[in-house]
Amino acid sequence: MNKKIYLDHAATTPTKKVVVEAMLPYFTEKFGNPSSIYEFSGQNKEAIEEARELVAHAIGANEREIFFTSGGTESDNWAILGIAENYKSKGNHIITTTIEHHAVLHTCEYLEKNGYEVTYLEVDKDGRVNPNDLKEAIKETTILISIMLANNEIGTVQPIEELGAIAKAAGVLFHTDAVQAVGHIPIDVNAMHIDLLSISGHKLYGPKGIGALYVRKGIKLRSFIHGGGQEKKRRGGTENVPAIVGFGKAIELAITSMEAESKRQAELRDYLIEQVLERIPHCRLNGHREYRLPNNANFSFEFIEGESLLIMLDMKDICASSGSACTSGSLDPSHVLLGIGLPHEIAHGSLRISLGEQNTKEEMDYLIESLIVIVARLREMSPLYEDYLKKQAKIER
Amino acid sequence: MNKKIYLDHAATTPTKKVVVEAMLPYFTEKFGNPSSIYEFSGQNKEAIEEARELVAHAIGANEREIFFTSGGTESDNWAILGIAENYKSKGNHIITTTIEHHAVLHTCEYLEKNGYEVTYLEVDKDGRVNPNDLKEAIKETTILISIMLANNEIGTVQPIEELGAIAKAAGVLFHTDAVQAVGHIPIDVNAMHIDLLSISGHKLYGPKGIGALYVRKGIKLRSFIHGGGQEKKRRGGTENVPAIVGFGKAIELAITSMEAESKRQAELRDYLIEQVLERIPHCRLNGHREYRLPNNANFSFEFIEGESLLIMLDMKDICASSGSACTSGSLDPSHVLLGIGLPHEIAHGSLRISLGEQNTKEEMDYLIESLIVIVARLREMSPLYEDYLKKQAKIER
Amino acid sequence: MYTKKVMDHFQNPRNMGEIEGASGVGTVGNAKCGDIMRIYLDIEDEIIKDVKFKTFGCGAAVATSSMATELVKGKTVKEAMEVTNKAVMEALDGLPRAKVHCSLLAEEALQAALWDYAKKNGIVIEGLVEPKPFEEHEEEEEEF
Ligand SMILES: Cc1ncc(COP(=O)(O)O)c(C=O)c1O
Ligand SMILES: Cc1ncc(COP(=O)(O)O)c(C=O)c1O
Ligand code: FES
Ligand code: FES
Repeated sequence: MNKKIYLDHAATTPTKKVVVEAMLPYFTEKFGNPSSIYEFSGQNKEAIEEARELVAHAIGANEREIFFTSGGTESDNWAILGIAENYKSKGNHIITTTIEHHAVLHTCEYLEKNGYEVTYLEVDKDGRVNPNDLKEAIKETTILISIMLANNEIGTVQPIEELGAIAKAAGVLFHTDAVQAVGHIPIDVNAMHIDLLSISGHKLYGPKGIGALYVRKGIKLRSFIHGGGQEKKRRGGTENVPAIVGFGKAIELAITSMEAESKRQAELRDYLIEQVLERIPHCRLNGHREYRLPNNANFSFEFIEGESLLIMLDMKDICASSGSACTSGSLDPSHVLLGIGLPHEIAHGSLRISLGEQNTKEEMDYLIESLIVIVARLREMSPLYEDYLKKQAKIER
Repeated sequence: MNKKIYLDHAATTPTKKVVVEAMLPYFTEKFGNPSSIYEFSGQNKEAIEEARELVAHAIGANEREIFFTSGGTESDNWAILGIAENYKSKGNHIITTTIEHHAVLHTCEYLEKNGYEVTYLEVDKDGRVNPNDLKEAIKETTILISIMLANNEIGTVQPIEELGAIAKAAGVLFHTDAVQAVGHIPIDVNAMHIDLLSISGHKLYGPKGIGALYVRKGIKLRSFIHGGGQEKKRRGGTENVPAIVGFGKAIELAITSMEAESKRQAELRDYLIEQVLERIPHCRLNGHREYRLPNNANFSFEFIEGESLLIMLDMKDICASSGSACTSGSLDPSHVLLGIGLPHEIAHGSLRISLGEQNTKEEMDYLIESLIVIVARLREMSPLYEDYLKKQAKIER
Repeated sequence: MYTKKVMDHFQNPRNMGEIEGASGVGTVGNAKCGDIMRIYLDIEDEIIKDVKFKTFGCGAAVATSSMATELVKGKTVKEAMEVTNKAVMEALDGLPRAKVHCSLLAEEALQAALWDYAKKNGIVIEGLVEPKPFEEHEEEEEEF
């Protein structure tokens, strides 16, 4: 194999060729500022509105409920900080979970420093929120619940409809970070009782630096980025026309192929999971076996460390990711893996494989064979494995 | 003429072909997330750092002082909201001007609603801040001064070095919105005593949706968009690699050609101003005659209204802009034109011409001839002009 | 991210393994932050005849342990005392800033092995201080 095997689609996806082609005219020819009055720019305004419809359609929303942002992170920040401020007179309590993306967690931590109270719901060993926990956490002062639709590390999908219904019954606004879910699993903001929803372009074969926030009609939400009158005065800044057009195109394609593609990827995923669990000892699958993104597999290999594993895979031209502390540059391994109760040293040896449209069964086989060799090699080098073997030997004696 | 004559470069510029070409590989091939560990993404990290150096170089900063954002608007928001919060214990007073971009003004208004006090310095009839006014406005509680380097409507360039020196002497942080200035006039953050500076990519032939904030070393500035550890943990969100690369390339080209290009454009501008003032009666130039951007000309034509003027120009394939209330969708004409003391009815009949690298002398001639005809035509239709003529006739009788 | 030398030592670690009945063994680190390093020394007449290592950690941790063993092999105990993390990093043409702590581990593991050797033989090595006791892997698990 001398071609890269990219298995890190949860980190980012390539922008599809057709998407780039759709964007290109808006850089050099139809480059006008959509706020301008001349006809030359009018077409850009239309292009934006077309993209808005495509985004709305993907989640069962109305296009007037879609606001473009610079990405998933901005969408999360806007939703949480905006609601926190707009509904301050109602209360200062926010509920989220321990396994959210940092875009949500760090925003909540910022709010905690500014007079808000945040409850971080724990999840079960598979990464799911217990709806009863949510019910019990809601107080008089609760103004917002923010629970991600699907987790970016372990792929666990939440019982979002049930959680949304609880929020609705309690009269509390419900935000969901759907960055990893859109284009992979069906979403309907009405059926799921979602009031605010974050999307990102580059996770669904669109460009980076573009995203959207869905805001249910009637919800007060202050501007997060103040400026010109763009996005119905809710988000200042010259519209990123090429990226918006590309985002629209990408989400349209993702929705069109979703059913077939997620089935295909889920089959590859299941094959991978089965083979790895069967052929590599001292290994576990993280995340829910069933309620999981079709393209996600996350393993922990005991006695080995994630960064080393990634580098060895990289040497075999395989791109993947890990929740190891050594990768993150912080001392603690992934908060998600700790959140599902893994001990530190097991969380260290984690590997996330996230599949994409180009991946094949052959690549899975190559990955599996490579993993078997690499894991064995790293265990040979591991003092932890040595200790384990010695202990085993003692027990057997 | 059947080609568009684009004279609205202050609104946005086309992305240069070479810039798009520099970006392209980062969409489809080198698409990796720069935070990933595999070597495939390492090149993207390098590409970002190269672009950062180019941006730093353009304003005499160190690359470690440059943070990428989603555009000029975000940079302005971040600088002002961030400093306001970080230096709250020092005071709650901010000084700016009446003619700032809405990205600054609306951010200041937001702060006013949240316990801050903002002084809006008036400008003289040419749009310049009087340094003495700044000196007098500084109080014990002043924590930030934000004055734009060059105005987007009337092109007036501020005595920024002098203003910066005053801020420095008073120990107050100094932010400048340099979105319209970078790549057009020389900037040196040290010589000009600038602590924070906003830049936008799409105003200098780079892509939309990308910008930067310069933050002088040592200045505390909280994250504005909370998330992953990107941009030294100061700006969350997956890096917009193609846009960053394009921004770097564009700013490099802009700086390289700045001296020659600004001379060339200033000549065209001067020719245009001279011809228009000479050949069209009841017309004035807005902004300072000398301290002005090389590519900006802003006229007011008495008795006519800006939107009508723009539409007529559009019919002649000329793209320009106006500070008319009819264009802005609000009832008041441009705050900048009112800020330099124009009466409403004069501000209404304003026209902004902002030149670019592709514009030629022939285009200026075509514009001048078109303007003569259109202005005359609109005046024919104007009851204000009729009144004026009648009044004149009375006086002459 | 890593230099060529680091990658070389990661891909082809020198002296990886264990020594049965070693003169000195040192294990340092803590499973909680992910770094565990063990160095085995075989010392005869104050000369390090053989050295082996095992490491649970990142690329930098593996490479620094490999390099550290190379730097001390065949050297006297006194010379081995001069193999600091700085020396190891220099020999690897540098490490990313976030990975400097991994090289400290190599220095500590080596000194822990030397301490073990000194203790077993009732000798004193000038400049050597007692390493922090290593928290056993099992205890970590119980704690959880
Ligand atoms: C002076 C000034 N500041 C800020 C901005 C906002 O920049 P952006 O459109 O990149 O958000 C603009 C342009 O719209 C501008 O002219
Ligand atoms: C669940 C989740 N939320 C938010 C984000 C942030 O999205 P973006 O990189 O577009 O800012 C990501 C990806 O990084 C994600 O996986
Ligand atoms: S006259 Fe119609 S908007 Fe001004
Ligand atoms: S061993 Fe964890 S960062 Fe090096």
